[in-house]
Amino acid sequence: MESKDSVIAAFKQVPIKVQEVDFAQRGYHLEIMLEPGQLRDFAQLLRTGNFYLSFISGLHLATGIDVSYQFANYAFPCRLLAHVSVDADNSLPTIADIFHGANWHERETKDFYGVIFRDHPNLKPLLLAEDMEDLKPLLKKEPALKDRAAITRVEKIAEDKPAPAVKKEEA
Amino acid sequence: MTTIAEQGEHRYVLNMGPQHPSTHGVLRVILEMEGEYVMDPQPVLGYGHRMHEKMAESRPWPNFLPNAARMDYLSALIYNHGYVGVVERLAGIEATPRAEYIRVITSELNRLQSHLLWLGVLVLDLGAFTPIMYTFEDREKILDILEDVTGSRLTYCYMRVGGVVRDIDDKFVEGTREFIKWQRSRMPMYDKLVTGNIIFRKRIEQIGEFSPDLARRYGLTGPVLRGTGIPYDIRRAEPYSVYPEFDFEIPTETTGDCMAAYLVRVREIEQSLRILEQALDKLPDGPAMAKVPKKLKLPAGDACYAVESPRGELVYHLTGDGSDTPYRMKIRVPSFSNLSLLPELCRGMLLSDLCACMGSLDLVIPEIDR
Amino acid sequence: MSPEMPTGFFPPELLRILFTVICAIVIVFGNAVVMGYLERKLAGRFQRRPGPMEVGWHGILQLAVDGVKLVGKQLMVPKQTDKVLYRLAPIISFAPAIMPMVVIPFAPNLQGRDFDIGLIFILAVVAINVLAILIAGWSSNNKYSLLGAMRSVAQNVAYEIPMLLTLLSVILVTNTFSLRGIVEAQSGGAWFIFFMPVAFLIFFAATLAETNRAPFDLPEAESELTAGFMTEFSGMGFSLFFMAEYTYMFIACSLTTILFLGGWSGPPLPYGEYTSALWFFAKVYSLLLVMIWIRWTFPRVRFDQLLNFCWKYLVPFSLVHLLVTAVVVKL
Amino acid sequence: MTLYRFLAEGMFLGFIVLIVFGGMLTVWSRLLMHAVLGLAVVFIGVAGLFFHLGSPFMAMMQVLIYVGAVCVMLVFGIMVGHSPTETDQLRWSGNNFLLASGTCIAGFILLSATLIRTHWTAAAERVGDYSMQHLGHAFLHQFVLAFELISVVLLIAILGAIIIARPPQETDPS
Repeated sequence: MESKDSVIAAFKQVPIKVQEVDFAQRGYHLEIMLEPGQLRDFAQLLRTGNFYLSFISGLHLATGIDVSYQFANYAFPCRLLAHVSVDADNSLPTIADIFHGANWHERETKDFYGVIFRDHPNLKPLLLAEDMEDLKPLLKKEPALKDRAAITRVEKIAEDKPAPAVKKEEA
Repeated sequence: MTTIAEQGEHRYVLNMGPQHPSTHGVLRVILEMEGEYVMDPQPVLGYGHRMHEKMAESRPWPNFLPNAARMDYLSALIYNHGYVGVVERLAGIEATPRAEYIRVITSELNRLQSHLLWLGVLVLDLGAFTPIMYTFEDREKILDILEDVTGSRLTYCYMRVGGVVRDIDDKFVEGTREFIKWQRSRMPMYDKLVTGNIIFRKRIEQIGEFSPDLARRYGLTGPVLRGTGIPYDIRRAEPYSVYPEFDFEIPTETTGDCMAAYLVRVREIEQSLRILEQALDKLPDGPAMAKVPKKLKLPAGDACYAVESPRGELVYHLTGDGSDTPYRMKIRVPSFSNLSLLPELCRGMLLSDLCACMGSLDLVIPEIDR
Repeated sequence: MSPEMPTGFFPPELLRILFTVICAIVIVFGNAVVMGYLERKLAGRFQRRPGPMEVGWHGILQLAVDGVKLVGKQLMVPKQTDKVLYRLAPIISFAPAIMPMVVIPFAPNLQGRDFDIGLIFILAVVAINVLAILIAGWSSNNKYSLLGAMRSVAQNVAYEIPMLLTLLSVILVTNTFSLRGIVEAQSGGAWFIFFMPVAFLIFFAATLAETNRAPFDLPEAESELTAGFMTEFSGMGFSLFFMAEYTYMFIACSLTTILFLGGWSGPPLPYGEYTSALWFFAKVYSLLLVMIWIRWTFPRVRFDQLLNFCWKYLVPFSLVHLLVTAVVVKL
Repeated sequence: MTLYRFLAEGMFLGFIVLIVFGGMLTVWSRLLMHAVLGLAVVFIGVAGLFFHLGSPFMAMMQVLIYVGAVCVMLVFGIMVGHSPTETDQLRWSGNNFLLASGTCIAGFILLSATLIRTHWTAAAERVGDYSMQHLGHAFLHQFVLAFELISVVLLIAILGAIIIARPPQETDPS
């Protein structure tokens, strides 16, 4: 993959839901909504496309835990953020065998959210102590939980596709 | 000597850290050794874990400003920069041009002092005591300059959303210009004393070599990555602040060993000096603080802000929900990914080389633990 | 011990022995104090800082204060150590360090005893130090200590060879093991350093390694092994090792002075029988200065590099040197 | 008896005690490390005896070779393989017992026989001549067997160290 457009094209083929966002406002170029089943294929695609894993993080929503994967590319500016909702049993397939750096990021996410990464080689606590496995500090309490709509820029998404140019003036 | 039956008779475990001179803080590495060869190094993190991300979620966003300085104490201003950057990006605020220049100037000074400290510490890891004193002498000058304007020497809390807390004065500009001259005059000495030292070269050349692909698998960023020949620097790749207005190079080396990372950092010192020079020349007049609503609420939505810390790519990912408290704040720290490479990189190495490798990765442990 | 039998109840020979022992101890402690101060002060100078300045004039009493602190410190014996050996190790290291002082000729008339195999005596006594380091490393029951001790022995065994070979070159010329004889062979400024500078360099490098000084300070490499074989030692145990190290440095430099720099010889002084010791000390401390200088300038070499340097460069060179010397002497 | 003589005799006795003590340590110690260090004590005691008997060269060689080389090699070998708290089982049974006691008794008888049969004569006063010519001559003519034996002892010491450190280990790339 040589440019952002070819990345989008590659995703469209899979198909993966990809949306181009304004970098000046969001700090990344592509936002992606993934199904858990697509995760490994997605990672594999990025691996062949010479992306690197920037981070993995979680997001506790009323509907459950979302895990976000951010990738970027050394060769051209293309930072992408992928959201995956965890499976019903609070688990996701690991990508630690595709991006070895994911090993620690997944362990961290397990520490903070309790998300199980299936087939992870070594899912022991990383940052927390061994006996704090049940702490899951970043899970929010019931009243603080919000759903996805509450943390999404509603008005932006409506205008996103038709006219990205308009958005700049608003900012 | 304790032997581990299942790993073969003559392997033993050496516990390096959490208190060890060359783990640079409270990092513990469990080394499975065979004689002096490290067969399996496993870092153990979390001794300095403070859960900054939870702190960010549990209080209004301005209260996180001091925290930003306490993750990586060597590049506190760059962490400042990233944090105010992400809030500005999410809230749609723009800092004044002068403030952006001041941010860049202070950030680069911060980067310089971090690189200087690293230079001394790396050589100290290799057993030479003197260069760290010389680099500290230079570093003191930076700290003095920064102290005058920010009020602190290590954990700065200088930048605010919309600008910086205090405008710089002529004394600062003069001091910085003087420092640039001084630092340039010092570099030939380091060249002779460190780079040209035969023992030093033999200790770090062809040690800890890795390929661009390995870097990609582990998400390496920063000087270590540039040592493999990839000119990836957030300041160029995803320009932020006023960096596009400066003319500077991204030093790269091709060998990917510790020496390459060393050379890249040393040349980066010169590039930072160049940026400083240009920024001081172009410094615009005007207020150092934009008009920002007093009670700023974070709008719903998320934003990333990536900056180039001395150790690599630092990303703040902030999710707001319309209140003044972040819903989620993720901080991607460069050393975390850089260190995760260690088990693969240092397998089968001599203990001394492991120290050299960890020195060249330039680890700051509180940043990894957060 | 001595063939002649004095008749009196309290023979002068005994007095001489007592006096020699006292002098040896004074020299050992005096050297440790001077070196401790010199090292810290010079390190300070090399690093563009003043060094110790607080206690006494220019920190001159710093060492005394440190000594009091170290002596007053609780003797820590970690739980899992081999208690007896752990306590013995510093003593075994320190005690033999005093003995060579007896045979070192400081001046024509300042020598405890002119031993006709003085050189071998020194080498034999100093060899015990390796055993002490091994015991210290092993008895501490600490893996860093053990690694340091093992490095130490590998290094000492390796560097003993070029050291002895270059030493033999000198012996071939002087034809005696007596230290006084070696010095006298160089009288009139015919120092061996002028005839065999290569041997001098090899010998000096080997002594650096033998005394575990930077850049060959691998047994106590603090950035890798925290403090090597000394990791578990504190208080008096540590200070004995510390003093032993400085004494061995002194001995090494004395040997270098005797073998290559003409010992006490120098421009004549009044009462030269005794005062020419000044020349001796001047030479020894210049060499020690070089050692300090090297330590504060160079990084540490890696272990395989250290051994490679010895086996691939020093040993062959010293062998060739020995051969050449033998040929020259025979011709 | 003068004080001087008295001291000399005292030192002689001291060295004897040292040797016996070291020997007992060597034989009875359960820790291999202690045993080797006991051996070192024996060597130093023997060196002292040599010294006392007016043969400083032998004494120095004893210290240089046996303490400085053989013992160090043995200790080195032990350190590679054993932990400080690890003790060896005493095995006073079977072939080991028979072999050991046989060897000891045979050695004792042989030495005693030699001792009894020898006519002891006081050695002539010898002025130490340690010039290279003399030493070379002595080593390669008069004492060539002893010289070769020392090399064999050193070889055995090295082999012993290797055997003790049985697992073929690349501890140091030396």
